Amino acid sequence: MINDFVIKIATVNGTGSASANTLLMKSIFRMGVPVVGKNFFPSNIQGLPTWYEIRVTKDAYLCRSGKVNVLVAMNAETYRQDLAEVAPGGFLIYDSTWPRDRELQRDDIRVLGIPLAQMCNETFSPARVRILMKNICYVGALAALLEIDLDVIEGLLKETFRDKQKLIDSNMQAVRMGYGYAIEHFDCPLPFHLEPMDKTAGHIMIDGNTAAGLGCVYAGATVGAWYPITPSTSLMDAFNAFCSRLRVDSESGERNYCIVQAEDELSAIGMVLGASWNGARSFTPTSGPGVSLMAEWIGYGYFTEIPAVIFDVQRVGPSTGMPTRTQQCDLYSCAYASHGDTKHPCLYPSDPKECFEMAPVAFDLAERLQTPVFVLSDLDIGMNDWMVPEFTWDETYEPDRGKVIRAEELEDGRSFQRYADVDGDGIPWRTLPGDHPAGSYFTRGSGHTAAAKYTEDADEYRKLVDRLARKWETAKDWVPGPVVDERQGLKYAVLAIGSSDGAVREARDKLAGQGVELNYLRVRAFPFSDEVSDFIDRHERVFVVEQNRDAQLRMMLITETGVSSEKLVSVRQYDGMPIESRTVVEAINAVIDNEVAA
Amino acid sequence: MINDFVIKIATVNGTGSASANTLLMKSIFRMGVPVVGKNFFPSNIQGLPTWYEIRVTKDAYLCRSGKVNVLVAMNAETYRQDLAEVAPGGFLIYDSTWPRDRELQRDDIRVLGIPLAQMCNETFSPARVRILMKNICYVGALAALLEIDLDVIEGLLKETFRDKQKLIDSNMQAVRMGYGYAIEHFDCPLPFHLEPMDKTAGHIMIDGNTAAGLGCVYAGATVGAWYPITPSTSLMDAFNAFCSRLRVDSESGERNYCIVQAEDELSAIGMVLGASWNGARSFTPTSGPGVSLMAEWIGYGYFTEIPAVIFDVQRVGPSTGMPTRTQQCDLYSCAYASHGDTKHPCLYPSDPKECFEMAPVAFDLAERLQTPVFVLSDLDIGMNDWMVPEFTWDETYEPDRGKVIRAEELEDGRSFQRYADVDGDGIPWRTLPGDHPAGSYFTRGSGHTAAAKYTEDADEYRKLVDRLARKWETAKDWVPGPVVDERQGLKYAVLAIGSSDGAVREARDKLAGQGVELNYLRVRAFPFSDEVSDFIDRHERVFVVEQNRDAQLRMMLITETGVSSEKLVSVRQYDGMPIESRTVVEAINAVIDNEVAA
Amino acid sequence: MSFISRPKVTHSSAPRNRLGLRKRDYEGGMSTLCAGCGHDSITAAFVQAFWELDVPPHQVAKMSGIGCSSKTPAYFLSQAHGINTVHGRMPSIATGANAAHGGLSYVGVSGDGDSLSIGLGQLAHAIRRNLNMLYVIENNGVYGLTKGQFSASADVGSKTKKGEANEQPPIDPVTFSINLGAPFVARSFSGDKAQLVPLIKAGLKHRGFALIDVLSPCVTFNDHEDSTKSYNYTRQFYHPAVHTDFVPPYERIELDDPKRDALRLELHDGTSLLLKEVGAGYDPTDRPVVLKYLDERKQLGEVVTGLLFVNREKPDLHARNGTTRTPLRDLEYAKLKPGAEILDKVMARYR
Amino acid sequence: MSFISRPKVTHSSAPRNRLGLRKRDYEGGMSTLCAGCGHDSITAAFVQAFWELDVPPHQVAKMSGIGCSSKTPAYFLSQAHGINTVHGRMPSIATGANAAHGGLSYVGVSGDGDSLSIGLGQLAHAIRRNLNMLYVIENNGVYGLTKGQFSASADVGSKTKKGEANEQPPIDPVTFSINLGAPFVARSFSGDKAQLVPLIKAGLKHRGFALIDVLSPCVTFNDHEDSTKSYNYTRQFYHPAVHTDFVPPYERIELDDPKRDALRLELHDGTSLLLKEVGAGYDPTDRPVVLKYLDERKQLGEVVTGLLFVNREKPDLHARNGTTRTPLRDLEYAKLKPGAEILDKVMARYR
Ligand SMILES: Cc1ncc(C[n+]2csc(CCOP(=O)(O)OP(=O)(O)O)c2C)c(N)n1
Ligand SMILES: Cc1ncc(C[n+]2csc(CCOP(=O)(O)OP(=O)(O)O)c2C)c(N)n1
Ligand code: SF4
Ligand code: SF4
Ligand SMILES: [Mg+2]
Ligand SMILES: [Mg+2]
Repeated sequence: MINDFVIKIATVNGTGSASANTLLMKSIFRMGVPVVGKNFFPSNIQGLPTWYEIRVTKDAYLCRSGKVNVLVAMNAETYRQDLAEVAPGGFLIYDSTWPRDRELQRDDIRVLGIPLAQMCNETFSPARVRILMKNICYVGALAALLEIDLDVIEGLLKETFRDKQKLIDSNMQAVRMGYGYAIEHFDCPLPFHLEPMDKTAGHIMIDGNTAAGLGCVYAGATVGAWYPITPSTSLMDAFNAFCSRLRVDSESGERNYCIVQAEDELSAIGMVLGASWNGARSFTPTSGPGVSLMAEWIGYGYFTEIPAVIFDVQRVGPSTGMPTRTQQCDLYSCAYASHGDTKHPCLYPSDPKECFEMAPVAFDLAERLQTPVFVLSDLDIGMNDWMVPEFTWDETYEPDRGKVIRAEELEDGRSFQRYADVDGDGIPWRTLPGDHPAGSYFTRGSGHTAAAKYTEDADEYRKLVDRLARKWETAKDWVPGPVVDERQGLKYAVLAIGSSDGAVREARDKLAGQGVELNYLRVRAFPFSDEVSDFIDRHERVFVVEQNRDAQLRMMLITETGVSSEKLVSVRQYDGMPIESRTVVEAINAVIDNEVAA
Repeated sequence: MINDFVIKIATVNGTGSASANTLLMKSIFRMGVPVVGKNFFPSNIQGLPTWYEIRVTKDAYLCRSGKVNVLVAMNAETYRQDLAEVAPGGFLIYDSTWPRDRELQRDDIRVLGIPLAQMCNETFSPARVRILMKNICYVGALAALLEIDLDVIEGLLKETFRDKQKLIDSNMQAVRMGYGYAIEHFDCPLPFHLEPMDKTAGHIMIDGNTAAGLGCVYAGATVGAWYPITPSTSLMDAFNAFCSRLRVDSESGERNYCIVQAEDELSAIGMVLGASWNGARSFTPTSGPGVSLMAEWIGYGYFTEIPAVIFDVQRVGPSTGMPTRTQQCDLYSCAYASHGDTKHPCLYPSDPKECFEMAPVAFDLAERLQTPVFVLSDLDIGMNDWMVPEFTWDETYEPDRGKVIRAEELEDGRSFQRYADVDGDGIPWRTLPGDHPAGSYFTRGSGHTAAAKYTEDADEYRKLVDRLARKWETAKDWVPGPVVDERQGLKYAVLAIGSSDGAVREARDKLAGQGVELNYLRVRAFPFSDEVSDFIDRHERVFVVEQNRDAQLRMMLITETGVSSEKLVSVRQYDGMPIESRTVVEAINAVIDNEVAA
Repeated sequence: MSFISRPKVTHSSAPRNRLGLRKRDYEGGMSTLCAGCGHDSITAAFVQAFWELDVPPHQVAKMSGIGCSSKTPAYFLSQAHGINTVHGRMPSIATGANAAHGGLSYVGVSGDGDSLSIGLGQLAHAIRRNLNMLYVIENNGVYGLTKGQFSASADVGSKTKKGEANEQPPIDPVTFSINLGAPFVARSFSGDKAQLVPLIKAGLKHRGFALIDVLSPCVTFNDHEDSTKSYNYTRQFYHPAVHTDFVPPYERIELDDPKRDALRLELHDGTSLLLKEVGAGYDPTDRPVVLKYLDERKQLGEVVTGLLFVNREKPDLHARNGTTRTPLRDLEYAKLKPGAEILDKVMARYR
Repeated sequence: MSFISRPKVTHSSAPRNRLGLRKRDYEGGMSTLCAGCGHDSITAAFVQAFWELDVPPHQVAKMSGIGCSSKTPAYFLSQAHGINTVHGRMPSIATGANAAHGGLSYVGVSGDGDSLSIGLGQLAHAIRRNLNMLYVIENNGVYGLTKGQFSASADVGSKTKKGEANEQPPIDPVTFSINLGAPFVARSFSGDKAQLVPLIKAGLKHRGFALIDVLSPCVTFNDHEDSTKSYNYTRQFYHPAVHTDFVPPYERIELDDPKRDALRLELHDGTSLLLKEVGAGYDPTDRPVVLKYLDERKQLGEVVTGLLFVNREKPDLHARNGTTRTPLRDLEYAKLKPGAEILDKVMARYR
């Protein structure tokens, strides 16, 4: 129970609880104790139930635990449901300013009332501040109940408010008020509480969208085009914020970047392709509905061979689905986007650190392969703060802009055919508009020859698409390989993707505890390299863990690697909540028990 | 060589040769001799090379033969290429008004010059008529060379021009001019020539788009929305033409239909969904790029459970591709259109007759399943005239509008929940706007409960998408089953789709001639019914014949039926020309020879 | 159709309309918008207008796109079918629905993002087709639901909460739709129920496309001093050029003191519109003059409201199509199928 | 950049421009359009205008959508990069290309289908962003490439070859784009090279979005008597309100007999436009008056041509963004990467 429990805060959105919850989570993190923070918020702006869940995990797991031990019930509307969610032996804290219904009681947990509103109303004004301080006040109470270091809290407040001493003071006043009340009225600490550790050194708490936005800055992206859509919006917000600090000429005040808010996603991806055609590193963040709208353009990019980087921060589909819930449901729609024979490289980051690191990889791939490349993050990675190792930067990195012939070489007489496969890898050379008359060519989504001339000739067409297939083979060697954790001789393995990683890791530990050992491979890219099929071949049974209904990853593995479908057992959670280790453990146990029984 | 050869006419588009070529083909057909007509035209309006190929096939094959025996070279620009295409022993006819280059000769064929332009210039005026008559004139010459019945030609002209006797006369004059010249100057008939047969009785020559348009009229469709795109445009043209004759109230002159030319494909499919939501049978014809643009809406239709019928007349992709060439390349983009977990029933007609017959099937399925349904035709089926049995109509047909509760039942107090699975087949009941207050509900692409209320609840969501998966299982039983031709004990089989049927049929005959017998299954719908997987299971090796680069049908078979990928050998032609039997024969022989050798 | 839900409690004292329905029979689900959101006022105006017009609720079809504004059809007329479409594409659903059944009352609710960014093309073409519907844009200059980015109607100089200033000129739905030939174009303000309710009624009765641009402040993201769509700004620069009073034929309201310069516009269904305060000679039927006037006022920074343009002569979608009177969706199959005999005749052409 | 292809044959007698290039150096591939297609005349006007303007061909980027009209960029300036995009979405490619490199000369060619149907939204938003480009609509009232369906610019009463009459009001790209704030809007006729070439030159030189609506008859599908976009119709109702002569600064053309009522407009780059025949007091800078005038003329069935609206004060995309002068695509990585040290500082916030 020490450093291993879950706190959940039930509030109403628009009441300012988000900053209080971050303060709470960050305080624990600063005490050296690993945390997982998950925000469950509605698809509206104000007035609806919202929850924030903090898992305190001394073992540094990255997923939800599936249990709640301490619940702060600030929302009368969801009180009944919140009460029901506390695990036996847990605690529920509520605002006792208003009495709770007698019926809403449980014998197997302890309910602690704190008159948060009353205290804040007596202490603060105006109304807006009272509402905000109520949140800070429960942080103070939790500090007492869980033994959070008040100095850490104060330090964080100072960082937030900098020299606004008044704000720091009033916030600390609220913290102390909650703290004092708890100390006075309850047995502090609770059995669930904290002890300082040193397991967060060298780590940060960051969300994937911020990380990806930062990654785009480091990748040298200069043109960003987008249309707002949850949960991808904060990616461009981050890029914008970082650029306004890191990409403005200190002397002239001029911007070394250009962000265009498009009128929709069709336009956003068109802008990205236009900018890339013209030689800039360009990208767009979006989510499922945006990918659907981009389908025609994606096929255009594939066929005309224009680079593009598209971040799909996945949310629950189909259609509008649940915009504020998470899923890994666009594997198919990204990999095979657009009509006709099309396939697109996809990267699958598993956490914010990979979002950062895969940004330059995505741009390099897009420019080297001259094709649109997807980065498939999801709401869980993109919008939640994850504990990850600090990002570092390799100063020797230079963007690989791929095969571009610039003016000087053309002037020197280097010959150029836009779509000729001179190197045998399926990838032609390109030139940039405005550079040189000898570099001119005509880009078109219709049939074209190696010299970029219009054609309807059957042979020319076949040559063209066969070369594109060759390029796909090249891509297999260039995309990031899987992450493999394997011991010889095990017959079972798990294969997972993206944010399902955390649940798999904890599940493997749990299963190992039961004596069931499994090897593990996490795919990081499509097309799948041979390593992936070889890994599957080496095992009798492979559990494919993913967060969608239709087992899309499993289907892709079967069709693209030729592995036998019988070998691949699907493990899925697709209800919009980030996958828990329990889902994985139970599914694997069910199969294994069955096999043993059989 | 009698009743078994290929005539190819090389002209320039916009010169009126199309009607001459149809006259030619139809004349042969009227003589009781089966024909295959294929038009190869450019993606422009006037002045570029265009070819029309007529296969005279006593065995009534439905595909191209791959050889040209008689070539009418009316286009100086492509003369060299046309000359090269004639099979040894064949004939080339050209307009000797202008002498041909000496170099352009071949010893192994015979070249016949006819001064078409000169004769027409001397006989007709003004210029426009001369150009048109030149075409009719070569029909006359061919009539002599191939022994086409002049009375049949005259009969056809009479049908076309009805009481415009002058036109009939001048056309017949041109026919006779060509006829006379040929009789006078050449040994008529050529070794390749016609003899009347009786193999076309009970058959018609019709293109698939006309057939599908007619099918929509018979299916009771009332609202059509579209955006023009080759090669689907003539489908709506046909629906429009048939409706203006068959769907206008004879008394009031009012229309019992409404066709809306949309501003793009996103709008066209939106209109279809709007009309279907409101209870009308509604459809849209389009091609690949349109399907890509419709992706977001398709997922909406899937998730909100609104019927829709989409005809995808496939053309060569990706992107703009080759708009006037054929392919079966949208299998994936239709079946899995849209982000998130989505799947859509697809029908695969193999010829115009099935286009007609599958139209009502598609509407019935869409309304019974309450989901968008695709009909995947292609340019070859849609725009070429095919010889097929005459269409018949079962007068007992009544549209199956699916589970709709109308006003009377609601007034009688029948309870209603829009998304409740009361029948266990995954399909809920729906009501129509304007009918009754008790039927009101709110349609949304976001998460919804059985009562159609907004939800973000994990359990409610899972229940919803699990029901949709159940509906998919129901669909398996309802879609048209495969067409199977099977003898027990054969180890090889062919599995094909849509317009690849013709090539497979001829290939099977050829292979049987070599002593290689193969069973045959043609899939007619997705999802695949168990019959399909059972058929595959019964064979050692199954050749999957399709017209796209990526073996999309094969991939779908593997993922959706769980059959072993090793069993399925891919046979593909994807260069934009309709698949030939040779492609199939050679691919199968290669594998079989190999297996025998091994 | 005659299926009108009868009030269950007959002794209630709340006023009833000619159908015997109370205002609450025109209400919908609970709003989930922010407290004080302008959109909620428009919802209330809808309830009032439909109630006053004695419209049977189930004969209305409510449609919207995606956004805070687009959620509101769920908050009125719960006895009517409603449809939340995808973002920006409601006009195409409206077109198809209209084609299937010309006899319902179609009301579309959209936002400035939904209609002027992603949805601009569809809006323009719905106008061009002159769909018979009322289309209301709840205009706040921002994307409320995605947290306050500028929309295409944000005025130059507006600032977001984060402090970024908009430098792109706004698209004005009023002049935009007049340009495209919309036959009924009005503007109002969510806070001005007295003006808004009659405009909604007039728009509902108008046969053809009626567009009302309603300024509707977003209290969360666009109601601070720097915003030109805030309550304060709107109130200050609010310039009602024309007031309308809708007059149903069976209950002709005689104004107590009819103004001399009042102008009565006859509508298609025999009802009429009364324009007030046209003193300055404002004639909403004279297009060139209207265009000039609106452009001049705009350059002066004024927000002209009221019924700004009317053209009664435009045929709607069905009039142009010559569609039969029975809703297409209700035509019996017997009326639709040509039958086997006709098919045989059709075949003749292809033999 | 200075890479200009030098003419290979120096003894040719064809006239050369200041770069030493002949007109044929500005030509492109063979047209595959129908003989007599209006679009081909516009292609010729492009060649003439670029040649006269002494533009290095490779410093131009040609863009189009899909359609007969959209094929034409392949028929001029073969020494420039060109891009056929997807149908109706060229403006977004133009926006991205412009963002990546503000220094090229962007010329977009589109059709009425490409721009006013599927592409209306993108066109509107490119106007709103005031992209620095010349955008030419080759307007024939039909979808030529798909065989003659009506486009959104078909006039009421036009008939197709098949005899169907259009009953929907046309969208007029001129008033549409003025309404959306386009700073340079003109109309011409493919057959009037004398007017068209100077307009193209002026549009190219204008800093910001320049739109020219060029009536360009489709001889195959829309040049019969019933069509309002036919040569005959156009010639008959052709009403050139304003003529422009483009005057580059280094070669100021003095008119032999300068008219008294000529109006000279100063452009951004120091060059100027000379408006002729403004006798009737036509001032293309006075928006409200322009809007009224155009609407009146339209109601009279007249096709007003010439430079119809100009506003020189609008900042373009890059001016609003404050982009650095070096094209973004040419910025060295050293200028773009913050480096490891900065990253460490950034990390501090997340510790
Ligand atoms: C295809 C697609 N792109 C983006 C979004 C995200 N999105 C939801 S609402 C909205 C903007 C809504 O703005 P507006 O119409 O003005 O409504 P408001 O919330 O301001 O009332 C956006 C961009 C979406 N739902 N679908
Ligand atoms: C997404 C998509 N839909 C439809 C088409 C088919 N299409 C090609 S060109 C065209 C219309 C062209 O009309 P316009 O722009 O006026 O050009 P014109 O041929 O008249 O010059 C259409 C509908 C397409 N290429 N892509
Ligand atoms: S965010 Fe703005 S528009 Fe949305 S509900 Fe809140 S106040 Fe209304
Ligand atoms: S069809 Fe019309 S627009 Fe197209 S090339 Fe021919 S004349 Fe020109
Ligand atoms: Mg808004
Ligand atoms: Mg056109």
